[in-house]
Parts: sequence; structure tokens; C-alpha cells
Amino acid sequence: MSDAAAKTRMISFRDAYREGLREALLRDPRVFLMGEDVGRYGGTYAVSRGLLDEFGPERIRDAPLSESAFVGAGIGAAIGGLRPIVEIMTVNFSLLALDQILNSAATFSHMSGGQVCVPLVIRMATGAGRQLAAQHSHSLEGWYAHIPGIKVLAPGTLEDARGMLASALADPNPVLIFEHARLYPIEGELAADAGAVEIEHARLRRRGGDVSLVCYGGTLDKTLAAAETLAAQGIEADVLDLRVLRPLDEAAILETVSRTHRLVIVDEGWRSGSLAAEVAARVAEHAFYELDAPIRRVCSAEVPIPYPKHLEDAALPQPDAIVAAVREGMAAHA
Amino acid sequence: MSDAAAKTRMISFRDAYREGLREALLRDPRVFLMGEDVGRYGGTYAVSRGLLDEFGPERIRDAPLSESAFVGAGIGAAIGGLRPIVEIMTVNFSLLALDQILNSAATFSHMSGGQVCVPLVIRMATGAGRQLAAQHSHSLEGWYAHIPGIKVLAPGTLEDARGMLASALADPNPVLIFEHARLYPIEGELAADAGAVEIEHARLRRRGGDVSLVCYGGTLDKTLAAAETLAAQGIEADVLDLRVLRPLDEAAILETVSRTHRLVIVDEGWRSGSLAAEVAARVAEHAFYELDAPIRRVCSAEVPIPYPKHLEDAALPQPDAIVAAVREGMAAHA
Amino acid sequence: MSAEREHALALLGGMIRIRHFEEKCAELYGQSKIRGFLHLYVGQEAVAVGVMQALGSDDAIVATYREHGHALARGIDAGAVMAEMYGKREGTSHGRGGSMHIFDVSARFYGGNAIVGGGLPLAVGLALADKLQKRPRVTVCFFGEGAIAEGEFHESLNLAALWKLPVLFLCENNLYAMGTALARSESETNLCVKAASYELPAWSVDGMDVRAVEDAARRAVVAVRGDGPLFLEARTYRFRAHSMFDAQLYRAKSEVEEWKKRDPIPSFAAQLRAEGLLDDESLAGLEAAADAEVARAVEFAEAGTWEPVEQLTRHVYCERDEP
Amino acid sequence: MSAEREHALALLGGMIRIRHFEEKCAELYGQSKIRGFLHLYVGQEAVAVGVMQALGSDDAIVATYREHGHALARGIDAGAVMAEMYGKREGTSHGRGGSMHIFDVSARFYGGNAIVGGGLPLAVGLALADKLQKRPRVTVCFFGEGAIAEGEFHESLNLAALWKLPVLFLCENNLYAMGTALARSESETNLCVKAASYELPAWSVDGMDVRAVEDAARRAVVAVRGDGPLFLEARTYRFRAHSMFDAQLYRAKSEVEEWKKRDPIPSFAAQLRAEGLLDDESLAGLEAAADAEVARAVEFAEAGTWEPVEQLTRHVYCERDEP
Ligand SMILES: Cc1ncc(C[n+]2csc(CCOP(=O)(O)OP(=O)(O)O)c2C)c(N)n1
Ligand SMILES: Cc1ncc(C[n+]2csc(CCOP(=O)(O)OP(=O)(O)O)c2C)c(N)n1
Ligand SMILES: [Mg+2]
Ligand SMILES: [Mg+2]
Repeated sequence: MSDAAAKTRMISFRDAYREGLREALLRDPRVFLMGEDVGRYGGTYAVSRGLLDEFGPERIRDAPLSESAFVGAGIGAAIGGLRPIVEIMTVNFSLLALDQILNSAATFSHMSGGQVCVPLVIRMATGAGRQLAAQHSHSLEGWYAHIPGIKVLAPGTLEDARGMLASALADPNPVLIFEHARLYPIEGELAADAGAVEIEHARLRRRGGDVSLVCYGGTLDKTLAAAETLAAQGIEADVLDLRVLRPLDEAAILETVSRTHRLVIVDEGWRSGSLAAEVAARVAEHAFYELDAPIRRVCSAEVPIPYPKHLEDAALPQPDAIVAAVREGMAAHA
Repeated sequence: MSDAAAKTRMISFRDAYREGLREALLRDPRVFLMGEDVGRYGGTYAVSRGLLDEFGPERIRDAPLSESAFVGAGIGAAIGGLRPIVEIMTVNFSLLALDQILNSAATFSHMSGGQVCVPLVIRMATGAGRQLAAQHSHSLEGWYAHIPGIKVLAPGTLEDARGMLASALADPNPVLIFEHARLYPIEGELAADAGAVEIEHARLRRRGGDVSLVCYGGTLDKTLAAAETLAAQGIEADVLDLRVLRPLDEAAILETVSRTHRLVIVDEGWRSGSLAAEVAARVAEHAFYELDAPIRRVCSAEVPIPYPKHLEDAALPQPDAIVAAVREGMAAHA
Repeated sequence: MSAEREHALALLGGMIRIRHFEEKCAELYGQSKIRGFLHLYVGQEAVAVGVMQALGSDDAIVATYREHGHALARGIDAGAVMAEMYGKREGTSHGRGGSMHIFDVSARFYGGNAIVGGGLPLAVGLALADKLQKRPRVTVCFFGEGAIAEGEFHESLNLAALWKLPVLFLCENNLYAMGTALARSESETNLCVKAASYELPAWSVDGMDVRAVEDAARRAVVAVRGDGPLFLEARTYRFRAHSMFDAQLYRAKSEVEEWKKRDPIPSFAAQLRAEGLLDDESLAGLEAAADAEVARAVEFAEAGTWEPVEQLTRHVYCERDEP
Repeated sequence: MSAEREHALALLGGMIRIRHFEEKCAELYGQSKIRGFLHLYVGQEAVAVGVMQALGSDDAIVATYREHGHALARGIDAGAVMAEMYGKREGTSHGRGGSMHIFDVSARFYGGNAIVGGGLPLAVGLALADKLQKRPRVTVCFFGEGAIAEGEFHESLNLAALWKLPVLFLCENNLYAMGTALARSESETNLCVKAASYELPAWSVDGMDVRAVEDAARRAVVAVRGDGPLFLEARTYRFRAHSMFDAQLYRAKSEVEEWKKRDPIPSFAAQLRAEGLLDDESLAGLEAAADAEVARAVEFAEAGTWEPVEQLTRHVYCERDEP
């Protein structure tokens, strides 16, 4: 690592995202941020706080409660030569804009025969863990990762929170960034000169060798915690952070499995039809002979997320459950 | 089979659906049909033709182009004591109503602590194959099958087209029925006294033993065609029609795989994140030791469906591709 | 006590009850007894209390995430509401929903919806069921002025007007949707003009005046029961933050102070005093009753029990046998 | 030829061209040369032809699935449009889109959208880009009266009006959305009243009169370029089925016949004759030119090539290097 990169500072995910936004706004006059309460309110999660003062209301554009129209307007503005960053307050409200995302943003390039590109970035908060109950706790990254024509990113580290936006803006396609809301206040070390990160590959966040743990976004910290517990019990896990949910870095998934021969996938989506299912399918298709034991998934329970903490905790993937799944898997005969 | 059941007549899927609707309307005064052009136009696919004359405009209710509101109104009417059948013209437009389906219909029972049940049936046409291009060819059954709190049905036979509606109406939960649009004109034999069918189980439509082919809805006929071709080549396939996409009949899936030890899943959804992925994951979790070869999926290519016939055909699962996938799988070492 | 005085004190007491209840909630939030989002109704009490006077027990209510006031004004037990905010089994939704999802079917109180605009189609459907079943019921749908920008507003008002359904669309215009002032959200800020474009009657009322609200709501409910939908705007103001995480950068303190001068509780109390309907003692009585009720509610919630974790997925599907 | 006469003949010829082109399309559909959905514009030609007169080459167009007329009137090559309907590589969208998805970026023609209402937010965004980049451009967004019931209509008109964006919302009111008559779809059938509730100017024009449309569109485009959005309703009628699979159970033949008396092509031709601007010979010339153009278009489409199947997933992602 270079000297510069060695210099770090403490920063929260919230502030890392804000740095990414500021940099993008400073660098390219075509960039603007549009969404509900991004300006005067300062952002629901305070991510954009201060940006209105610095960049003014044209570029930090408060939108009415009209998810479909302002996402669609972002698509049009992107086609019209701007580089919009549209914020949908949370993934829960993105359903109201899904027609625009799937039927317009994702199809225009193909159905125009390549004439119309949509260089749009859509950011949204995702995930549960804050007792917001059944309508405010969705994890629908897996759904979005199903859509040809868009790219889907899920920062699970400060580096990615800081650097994915720049790369998303440099991409000529619609790119969705899912920011796990539970992580916003979490602080950690980040290189002083952190900047753009590549958005094509998964990253091995921990190298073990006994089992592969595949995760992303809001499950990365939990999975790393589980890996530490397992290490104390003598089981060394690979932890693969998918980072890019579409297109999936299949090679990286197959690589880790072909070394460890055991796979546990951790995903905050509801189990049935989760992104974890896709990861499992890829491995069952392409690394079947590498597997020594059944694949396991640690996902959310199939329940609209309940409000009380004990039930919410029980509904979501937790380090304990990851540890238990790995241990069961290790016990399985080779 | 009883004598009565042995009596059959030729009927199209379209007419089988209409029979189911008529019976439901005759049987229960609380039932009504609501959607775009279900009445005066006679239904986009002519499924409801004639019903307006028979049941009048209150019960065959044309709705304005307002998918979100009339689906939401269906939810309210169900809670208010009626038994609405809401028709969303096609799955492509259902995105506009997805907030109501996911955030209201699917959550009310749980988040009200069991007080509010939503006995609503939503029907919609789905699928490609008619050169309708990128915005009119989605197969999103897999997405809906991800949502806890709803049930998802996919008739692939005349019997199910005729009989699933009655059972869906008898269920106190929101039930979605996906009618594959390509099948509407297809005719076949149906028992003269065909009626309600159970909506809990998958059904083995062909018994082979060499390989399990799992499919549903619009891929059933193609899979059966592939199975015939395979039989001519000496490979006998089980063909399992999932029928119920949520909750999945996991036992039936595991049962067939544990007999054949090879699995090919056929699904018109785009491959990544398809329902086929979930089926693969279940097997990789729970029948891993039964598998003699990698799982294979024959899904739609990851492309917004193109208009020209040769490209559309190439984008969709076809019998040839199923045959090829099976043959590759048979060649894999045991 | 004269019926007039009794009713006046009920209105005042109703508002005081909500105010005390919610002030307690804010305190309990500080103690982490209540978690998640908590949206207080402080300042808007006259609206819920006034409107509920106009409803019969057969009429239905659809509300938003800012619905404690509506639930209490509807007569739902304060203990059950508080237990819901605690997440206890004894809560209105058996603890599953929390502050944003108070449901009570016995009171025809259909939530508690955290999707802005999400309740409007539901209300249309409830009213459709009544109309088709020829029941002379009304459904009141509460929502904020922010919801007006959503497509659901547009689609729902049109459906209700087109089909002449008995819905009272009750818009609580508190001037802000989170931090977005009405003028930054709507090109036409006269909400009655907007609503009237659907060909339904649209009225506006001072939402800080409980009697005015009651009066308008009574007239509105009669009209709705007879002729179909009506839009009623109650002009009001939220005194506190949008939720518990709001720095209120978007409005001047002085603006809040200005509105507080029109606080519906002291204003109404002063009016009643002037009319000779209220004295210190009876006011103290109302305050004390509210305090006692809130204390009982907290006690009830504290004594409540947690749903066993084994029951996690209960109620995902309906347990009724018959639809 | 006088400029006036030249222009008049261009208008008439423009309409005839579309009519002949589409009649050929219907024939080709019968021969399965064109597949999928095919929505003909027959009867409505005056709207596209009239409106396009008002636009400069820098202005943008957003249309619907019923957009052949708009594409041709915009000056997009008929051969490329026909090849698109055939699904050939030489089509406007290289055959990927078909009849419902004609795109031509060089003509600033942004589709061809098969989701009712789906184009309105797009138009708002194109106009936003122009406004922020201080380009004096206008975006015209065509849609049917059926789209007005959709939430997207509501949200988009509000955004455009709130932000004063240069969008001309061009509603082609042909009285039906598939089989649903306007009065069964809107509680308020006066569309200008609806639109005006967003605080933007809303005008109505006879959509069967190409000169009236042109005149209104010219005035509208000037207004939009200066002051922001405007709503223009063109009252028109579709003479043929909604698409190729429509039994037309929902309207009387006599109604269609009544409207056909106002067919924009013969009416305008008669008017021009009365004005001495048209004679048999020049009409025959226009017809012949149209026939020749259509014949060339068919020839071009027939000679076109199929995208190799290996290219199936091309263009799913954008091939540009730089955003
Ligand atoms: C569809 C949707 N978008 C965004 C939000 C986030 N949100 C919650 S409340 C709110 C403001 C709503 O304002 P208003 O309708 O005026 O009601 P008030 O809060 O003033 O009572 C917003 C933006 C949401 N819950 N739902
Ligand atoms: C969101 C959506 N819902 C339904 C449809 C099916 N559909 C296609 S065209 C149409 C009627 C539209 O009518 P209108 O907007 O008046 O346009 P016109 O066809 O009359 O030109 C309908 C219902 C669709 N394409 N998109
Ligand atoms: Mg408000
Ligand atoms: Mg129309």
C-alpha cells in the first residue's frame, strides 16, 4: 500500500457517501442530485446535509412526493445530456417508480437499437434493523439484480460507500446504488485519498479456506463478525463481498467455492427468490463438482418485518445464525 | 377416473378461464371482476367477453387506466366483505400496482396482527412469444413469488385454467394468478365436469426417471414437447409442473430429484434471479446428495425481449434448448 | 351538565388526551421504550377530534403513520395503542406494527399506513364494498398535503368521483411534507382547486378550531352518505419535528411560534371560558383524567408481554378458514 | 407555387402519406410481414402533421405505441420506419423495437412507448435537461386521453408546472382508451379543466382540422419556449380498431361513420379546392407520391436484413465508452 493510502481518518458511511456526492458535484457541472427532501431537509438520513448551501437548489433539487415522475425525469435528463443522481428515499418507495426503472431506464438502450443510453444513477437506502416494521424494511436488491439493462451496486465498506458513485456516474448505463440504512452511522477508517473504486468485481474481504461465506451490503459486517467467531472455533472462512449485484461476478464466486468446497450465502432478502438463490444456482450449475456439502443460505425469514426488536432480530440474518449454518455445513460429510 | 370425468370436450385456455369466471360470479354474489376493458371491450384477450351482458356493469366493472388505484380498491373491497377479482391487463403494467400489492395486500394480515385479511384475487396475463417487444413481454412470476403474504399460481393446463380461480377465491389471502398469454388460444380436452382444483401442490405431468424437468405456466407445453423428443432418444424425463409458485411445493421438487438425480429447470423469467434459481437453491440445499450432475437452467436470455421473431425465439426457452440441456446433463459423469 | 357543555368538554378533553399521550410517547422514545419512527400529531389534534364526532361506529377510517391521535379520537383504548408502540402482544396489532401501523378492525380503523398516499386506494375500495352492498357507510381517509403530489391521490379521487363512492378525503394540510413546503411540492397550492378538478365538492376548514372542524365534518359526512365523495382540507400545523430525527432546518422557529399561538387546545379552552363553559377546576379535571389515562396506558404497556419468537411468522397468512 | 399553397399541399401530402403508409401496414399485417401489436393512427393524422409544423429540429418528441404518424410527420424516413415494423436491422431501432418502439435520436424522436403514461416523466426530464442547460428547446409529449387517469399524468404535469419546464403536453383525445369511453374513465371529462388545475395554460383544438392544429401548436410552442408547460387537447377520433385484435364492441358503427364525415384528409382537400389551392391533378400527384414512397419503403424493408441471432444481447448495455 502506498504512503498516501496508509494515511486514514475516521469517517461514517453517511459522511463517506456525502464526500462522494460532493466530489461528483464539484467535478462535473452536468451532475445534480434530485429527490425528496435532499435539500432543505438535509436528506432523511442527513447524507446530503450541507449540499444545498454549497450547490444551490438547481443542483440539489427537492422533488415532490412523486417517485414515478422524478425517477422518469431523471431518465429524461440523463438522455438530455445531464448526469442526474436521483435519490429514492428508501427502496420501499421505489416500487412506485419501478415501472420507470424496468420499462424505461432498463429497456431504452436495447429497444432503440443502441441509440438511447441512460447514464443515470439512482441511490436508495435499503434494509431493515431499525424497527421500522413491514412497510419500511425491505431488501429488494435481489429484485433489481434481475433486470437486464441496469447495473446494481451494494456498498458494504466505507471505501465503496465513498467510491462507487464516481464509477457509477462514469458508466453510460443506469446504475442503482443500494445504501444500507443501518450502516449510515457506523464509523471506521478510510484512506485520506479514497476515491473511485472499480465496479466490476466482487472482493474477498477475508481469506480463510474452510468455507466460503458470500454476502453483500448490510450483511458484510455481520458475516465478518461471524467469521471471527468461527476463527476462534478453528474454522477459517473466506468472506466474499459481492459488491456488484448485477452483473454478478460469477468467476469470483466459483473461485472461492473451488478452494473451500463449502458455501454459505448470507442475504437480507427474504429467502425464497433471494439473490442468495441466484448465487446458489450459479454454483450448483458451474461448480457442482467442487462442492463437498449442501449449500446453505442465511436469509431473512419470510415475513413482513415485524416491529418489535426481538422479532425483527429473529427475522434478519444474524452472526449467530451464520455461525450455526457454517457449523452444520462442516459437520456434513465430505 | 369416474365416468363423468371421462367425458371431455375441446376447449381453449381462454374459454376455460371464462368458465371459471362465470362460475365464480354465479356462485357468490360477493364476487365481481374489475379491470381495464374487462366489460365493454370484452377483455383484451377476450377472456371476459359476454360477461358484461350476463352480469352487468357493477359486477363486470371497467376501470380507468389507474392500476395502482383499482388494485388498491380491490384490496379495500376485499377487506370490506366483497370477493373482488382484479384483472391487471398484463404483468407488464402490474409494476404500477406493485406498491399496493407488496406494501398493502401482502402486509396487512401480519402488520395488523391477523386482524385484516385480504381475500383478493388478482389475475394477469404474462409472458412473451407474441412479438410484443421489450415492454410487453415480461415474465415476473418469480418476483411475485418472493413476497411473503401472497400466494402465486401459474396455470399451465386447461384443468388449472378452469379450476384455480375457484380455489383462489376460497383462500382468505391475496392470490395472484398468472395466465400465460400465449396459451389463450390453445385448445385441448377438458373434463365436462371440470371444477375447482387444489392449489397447494406441484403435479407430475409426466413420469420418466432419467431426469427431472421442472417448469410452470408457459413453459409446461414446451417442456412436455422436449420430453417427447427425449423419449424418442431413449431418455425418459419426469416433468414436474410447479403450478403453485408461492408457497413452493418443495417436497415434490425434492421427490422427483431424489428419483432421477438430475435436474433441469425451465423458466421463462430472465435467468439471473429467476424462480428457477430458487428451485435450484432448494435442491442444492436439501437434495444435494441426491444429485449426480450439475443443475441446469433453461431460462430467458438476459435481454429486454426483442421484437423480431427470430430474436424473440432465441431469447425464450425452447424445446430444443431443453433437450440440449438434458443431453449435456446426461453426459456429465455420475 | 348541559349537553352543550358536555360536548364541549369532550372535545377539549379529547384533544388534551391526545396531547398528553403523545408527550408521554416522546419521553418514552427518549427512554427507548418506543423505537423505530415516531410521528407526533402535536398541534393537529383538533382535526382528528373534530372529524371523529361526525362518524358512526359503522363508518371506517384509513389513516397514515401519524395516526395516534386518530386512533385515540376514534375511541381505541389508549393502553392498547401504547402497548402497540411498545411492540407488545397486547397492542392493537399485537405489537407487530408499532406506531405506524395501528389497526383495530372492531373500530373499523384500517391503519396506520406508512406509504404516503398508500391509504387512498384502500379507502376507495372500502367505500366500493359499502356501495355495492348498499350499506349507508362512510369511509374517512386521512392524509397529509404531501400525498397530493402522488399519483395515488389522482387515481383515487378520480375513481371515487367517477363511481360516486362514499369517501371523505380528509387532507390535513400542515404545510410541510417532511421538509418540503407546500409551494415547493405543488404548482397549484390551493388544494380545493386541485380536488375540485375531479368534479367533487371541495371545502376548506380551519384545522386549529375543533368546532369548525366538527361542523364541517358533520356536513361533509352527510353529503358523502348521500351523494358520494367530498374533499375536506383542514388547515393545520405540526408543532414538533416530522419524526424523532429531524433538525427542522426547513422552517424558521418564529414560524412555529406564530402557529403555536393558535394551538387548538388553549384556544378552545379560552373560548370555552369566555362562553362560561369551562373553569379552572374542570380544566384541571380534564388534565388529570388525561394524565391518569396515560399513566394507565403506560402501565398496561409495561405489563404487556412479548410475542414468543417462535411465533415470528404467524399472521403472514390469514388464519381464518373461510374467506 | 405560392408559399401558402406550397405549405397547404405539404400539410395535405403529409396526411396522405401517413394514411397510405398505414393502410399498407394493415395489409402487411394480414400477410404476417408485420407482427405483434399494430396501432393505426388512421383518422388522427391532422394532429401529428399539424403539430410537427411548429417544431424546430432541436425540439424533442416523445410519443406512444400509436406513433407511426408522428415519426413520418417528423420527417423520419418511411423506409426506416417500415423496416422497423418488419423487425429488420435497417429499421429505425435496428428492428429491436417494432411498431411500438420507433426511436430516432437524430430526429430527437424518443419513442415509441408502450406503457400508457410512461412517456410523460421522460418528457419532463428532457425538458429539465434543456432548462438546466439553458437551451431554448421544447419537448412535445403526445399521449391519449386514456393516459390522463394514470398517476404519471398527475405527477408529470405537476413537476413540469412547478419547475416551469418547456413541455408541450399534447393530448390526443380520440374519446376511447381501447374500449373505454372518456366518460367511463374520467369524472371530469373537460380535459382542459383537469389540466388547468396544475396551473398551466390549457387549450383545446379541433384535431380534425390540420390548420387549426398547426396554428394552435405554433402558438403553444412559442408560449412553452417562453414560459413553461402548456396542455393542448386535440379533439380527434380513431377510425379503425384500437389494434389489430379489437372487435369494437364498445362503439356503434354509426358513431364511426359520423366521425368519418370529418375525415381530416378529404375535409382539408375540399377546403383547399374551395380556396383554389388544390385541383385534381395536384391531389393525384400527392397520392402518387405517397404511393411511391410507401412502395419504396416496403421495398426497402423487404430488402432489409435480419440481425444475426448471435447479436441477441447486443445493446442491453450501452456501447458508448463515455457517459
Ligand atoms: C411513498 C412514500 N414516499 C416517501 C415517504 C417518506 N415520507 C414519510 S412521511 C413524508 C412526508 C409526508 O407529508 P404529508 O403527506 O404532508 O404528511 P405529514 O407528515 O405532514 O403528516 C415522507 C416524504 C413515504 N413514507 N412514502
Ligand atoms: C400502463 C398501461 N396499462 C394498460 C395498457 C394497455 N393499453 C394499451 S393502449 C391502451 C389505451 C390507451 O388509450 P389512450 O391513452 O386514449 O390512447 P389511444 O390508444 O386512444 O391512442 C391500453 C389500456 C398499457 N399499454 N399500459
Ligand atoms: Mg404535511
Ligand atoms: Mg384514446
